[in-house]
Amino acid sequence: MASGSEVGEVAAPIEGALSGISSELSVRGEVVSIRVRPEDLREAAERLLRLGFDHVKAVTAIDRPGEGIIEVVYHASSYGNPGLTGIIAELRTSVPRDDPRVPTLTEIWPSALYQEREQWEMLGVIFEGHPELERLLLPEDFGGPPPLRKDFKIPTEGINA
Amino acid sequence: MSGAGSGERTLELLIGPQHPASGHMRLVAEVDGDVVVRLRPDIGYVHRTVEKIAETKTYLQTIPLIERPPLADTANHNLGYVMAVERLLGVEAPPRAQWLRTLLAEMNRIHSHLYGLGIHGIMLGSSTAFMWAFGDREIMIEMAKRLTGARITYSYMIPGGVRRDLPPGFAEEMEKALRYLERRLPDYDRIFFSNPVTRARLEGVGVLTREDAIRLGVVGPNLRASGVAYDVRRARPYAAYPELDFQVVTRSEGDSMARMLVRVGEIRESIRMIRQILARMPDGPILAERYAKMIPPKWRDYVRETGRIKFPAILASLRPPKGAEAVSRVEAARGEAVFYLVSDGGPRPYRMRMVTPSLRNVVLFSHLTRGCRVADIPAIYGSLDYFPPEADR
Amino acid sequence: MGGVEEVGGRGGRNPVVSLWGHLKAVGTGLKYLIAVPRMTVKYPDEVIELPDGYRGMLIYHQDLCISCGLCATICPANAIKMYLPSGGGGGEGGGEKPETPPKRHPGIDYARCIFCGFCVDICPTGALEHSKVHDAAYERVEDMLYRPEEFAAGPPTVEFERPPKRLRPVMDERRGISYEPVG
Amino acid sequence: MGALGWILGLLLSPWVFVPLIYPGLVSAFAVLLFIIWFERKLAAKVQRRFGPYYVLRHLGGATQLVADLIRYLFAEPIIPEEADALAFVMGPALLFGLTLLPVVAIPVSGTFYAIRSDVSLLIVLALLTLGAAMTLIIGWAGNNKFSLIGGLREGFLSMAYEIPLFVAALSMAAAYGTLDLVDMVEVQAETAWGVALNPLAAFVFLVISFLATSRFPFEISEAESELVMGPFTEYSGIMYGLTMGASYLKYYVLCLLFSIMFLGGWEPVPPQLAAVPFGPGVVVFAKALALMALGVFLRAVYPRYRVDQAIRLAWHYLLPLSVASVFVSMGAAWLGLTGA
Repeated sequence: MASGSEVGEVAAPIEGALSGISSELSVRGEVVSIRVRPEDLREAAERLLRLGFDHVKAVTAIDRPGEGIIEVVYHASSYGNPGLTGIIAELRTSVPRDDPRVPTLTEIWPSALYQEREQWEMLGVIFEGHPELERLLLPEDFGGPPPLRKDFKIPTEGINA
Repeated sequence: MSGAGSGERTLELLIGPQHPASGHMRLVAEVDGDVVVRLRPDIGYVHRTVEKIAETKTYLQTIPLIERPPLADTANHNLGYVMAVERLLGVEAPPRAQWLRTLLAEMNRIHSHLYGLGIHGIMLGSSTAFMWAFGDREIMIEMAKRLTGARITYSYMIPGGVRRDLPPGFAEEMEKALRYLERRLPDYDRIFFSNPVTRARLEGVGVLTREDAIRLGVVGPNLRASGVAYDVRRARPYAAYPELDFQVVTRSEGDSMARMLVRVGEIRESIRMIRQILARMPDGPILAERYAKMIPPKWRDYVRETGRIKFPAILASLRPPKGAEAVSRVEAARGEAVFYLVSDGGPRPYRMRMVTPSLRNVVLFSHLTRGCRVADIPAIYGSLDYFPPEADR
Repeated sequence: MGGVEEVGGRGGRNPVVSLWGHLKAVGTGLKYLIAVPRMTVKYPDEVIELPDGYRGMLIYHQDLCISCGLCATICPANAIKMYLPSGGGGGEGGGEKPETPPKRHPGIDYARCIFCGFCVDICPTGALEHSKVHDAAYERVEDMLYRPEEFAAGPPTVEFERPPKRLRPVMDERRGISYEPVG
Repeated sequence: MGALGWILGLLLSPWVFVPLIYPGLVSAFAVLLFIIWFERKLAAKVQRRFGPYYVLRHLGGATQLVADLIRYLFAEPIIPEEADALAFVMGPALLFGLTLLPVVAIPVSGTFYAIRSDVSLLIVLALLTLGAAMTLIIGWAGNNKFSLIGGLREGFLSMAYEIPLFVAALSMAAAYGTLDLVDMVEVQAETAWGVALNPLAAFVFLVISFLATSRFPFEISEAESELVMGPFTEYSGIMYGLTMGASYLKYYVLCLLFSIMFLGGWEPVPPQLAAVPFGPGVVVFAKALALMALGVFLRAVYPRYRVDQAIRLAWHYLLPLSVASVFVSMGAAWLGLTGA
């Protein structure tokens, strides 16, 4: 059974595995957060996979227009390695908002297939090399900007009639 | 006839979105005779942009929103979301609230699994399995109604605790309900699970190997039926699970039958857990002191007598610290649900990521149906307990 | 992380196991045909009583309302809104501070309400509470909007063609739910 | 008076009475209205609910099917633009009519029949096979992929079930030493019921009558959750009503045949009924109805088999069993059990 202290124990091997890649590590609860440059994303993911992080739980893109970037965050963990099931590796990178391109990680983690597609559709992040970057949830004739970008406004109502 | 011009061997079948067994999605199946060559799930028919709407709602208002997509399994998703919010706020629910959350989560797991079994039954043509499961689901819904005041959309867990304490006589009534369910399961077994026709339809159909299950990131009973003993309640225990005695139900076959039987096993485990919860529930407050002390003084007696929380006004505008992030995961009935919240210091989530179990299982449609028969499509679909609104969100 | 194997063993394609399975299935069907009672009720003739604390349609006590607007603020579905008094009350300005607009009061649109009960729980004066009415039907969607004065008149009453029998569900070890008539 | 008597005489003459009244059209409709209601009530009871209830509450919703029939009659029959209109419209009527046709050769009394032939069993069996061809045509006519697949499934199944059905039926002919259904009943009256003489043939015949009429667990060509009623996907209104009724009708015919071949037909005739020319028919009717109740009860017990599984069952198990039943019959005859 994993506990909070184990997270610290796992952080060290992760740091070791990522040697040579410029990365920032931080620990937040059960999450080991790793920030890398977009060009190092594939390499970092491959090393995490070798360490035992065998699947992706979530792929999230976060639009930050104030800083002009979009963050792409992968939450990976392990099914096969009992020592890692309690840990979530948070692999994150930032790309410029006007040209958001990251390499796809579907070859390393096939579990990212649908979620990368969804984030492409919702935030316009282009996952280069993704086998089927096409509409998933939105209607085929949807013409607007990516709806989860902050400049896509949806109407809200006040409390007064 | 379109789709089968001269010289073409295969026929394209569009199953859904208006089809009795498609749910709110379309399955595009390419069939060669009775054999499925390729099947592509076309989802999104019930997409409602929950993640975008959440950015316009306060943290508390997002709770009912979270409950809409996984409609048969609201409590577990409610719990996952609230856990993430509590991590953002740095608040923890008191022990009794944790146990009450676990109670509702397990009740919900039972009725969600019965829902899945019922749908699976009717997909195979067993109207009796369908009617029985939906009837017995009502037992847990009735008990949840007494606890929370609502049948399905409980919105029971709030940041810092839960909204209501146990009503009087709840434990005795629940014990009768659990004994009833235990008496019923053998009859389900005789008429449906062990029915030779069901077994012919499910055994060896849609086999998912352990390696593929891990590689594709499958979750929940679908994962455990392939021999992977991963359960968030065990891997990263939350709420009252660290103190409960339960087993992670697994099977090794990985076929449709195994997936169904894992759910049956989980119903039994949930029954055991509910017994333990009601026997060992600690006394104490059900809302964190930080918020409880802000309840208007004139309501303190009311809250003590009825066990129903009156919200302090602060709940209408919770503001986590700027830049805070939180990840939470729970074992929902259909599998692991992951919530990822990013705060910008305002009263509304800056980004709310909700990854539901069905979204992660959707990959199985094309994987498991390759080479199966046309009639196996509903058999496999049902065994996945896939719920389109939950995947589309 | 121990696994547990569950009921419903596999007998392969053994014809004897199959035959026994067929007999058990048909036998169970017969048992339910003859010996096991039904669990549904005949709805419009028999109505299930709801438990205390059920989150039904709202009762609004306008005399307790302090127009704080918390209910409208917290409503996740934008169903509750604050309304100005109707009938030209807005222009009168008879209060002690002429420049403050007249007080607003909540009204509810049941076409939007999701019965989460947040408004009831946050109401600081108890001006809102739940009734047990849950099965009102409307012919027009506009009728589902209750302005404050209609809201204060209480939830709609549901009329039945024949007076229904009221039943209280009680858990039953053998039948699941049994129904006790209530007076 | 003379005219009335003449009409009455005409109606009561076996050549009119049998196809039109009993066991023909009128009683077939009555059976349909009853058995579908009864099926729904049975399934509802097993499933712990009430089933049809509000159409005539005090009789448990017994007139539900009459209401359904009226609704079907007044619903707009929709003919899809892409469909082959002639085949589409004629299909249900022909299916219904052809399915009912075998009753002309089924005797319901030793003295009252439309056709007495020394090969009446063969006539009934031959006429029984006509319906399946119509189902194929219907599946094609709707120009819908689900219909087409459903029609093809019916085609595959009919090839699989007809041979063992014939063999099982003919094994009884071997046992009784006759192909005449009236003689068969007489032999059974002298010796024992067919179900006791050759239980194997009875079993095969019964299972195949479920298979041939889309009863659970063989509700395969219609398969709501796979093919959306299969061949009948595009039908609405009364045309759909006819197609749905046809499978029950075929089941009714098979149950009549089963009662005559295996359950002693109209024997024993209650003395009160012996005087009426078609009185013994009541006994056959009661036996057939009880048998139908068994078949519709299975809906509440079983899911459905896959089409390949049902075909394998028919070829691998039912066909060998039906051949074995021929030997059982020969054995029974050799032992002198059949009196032949």
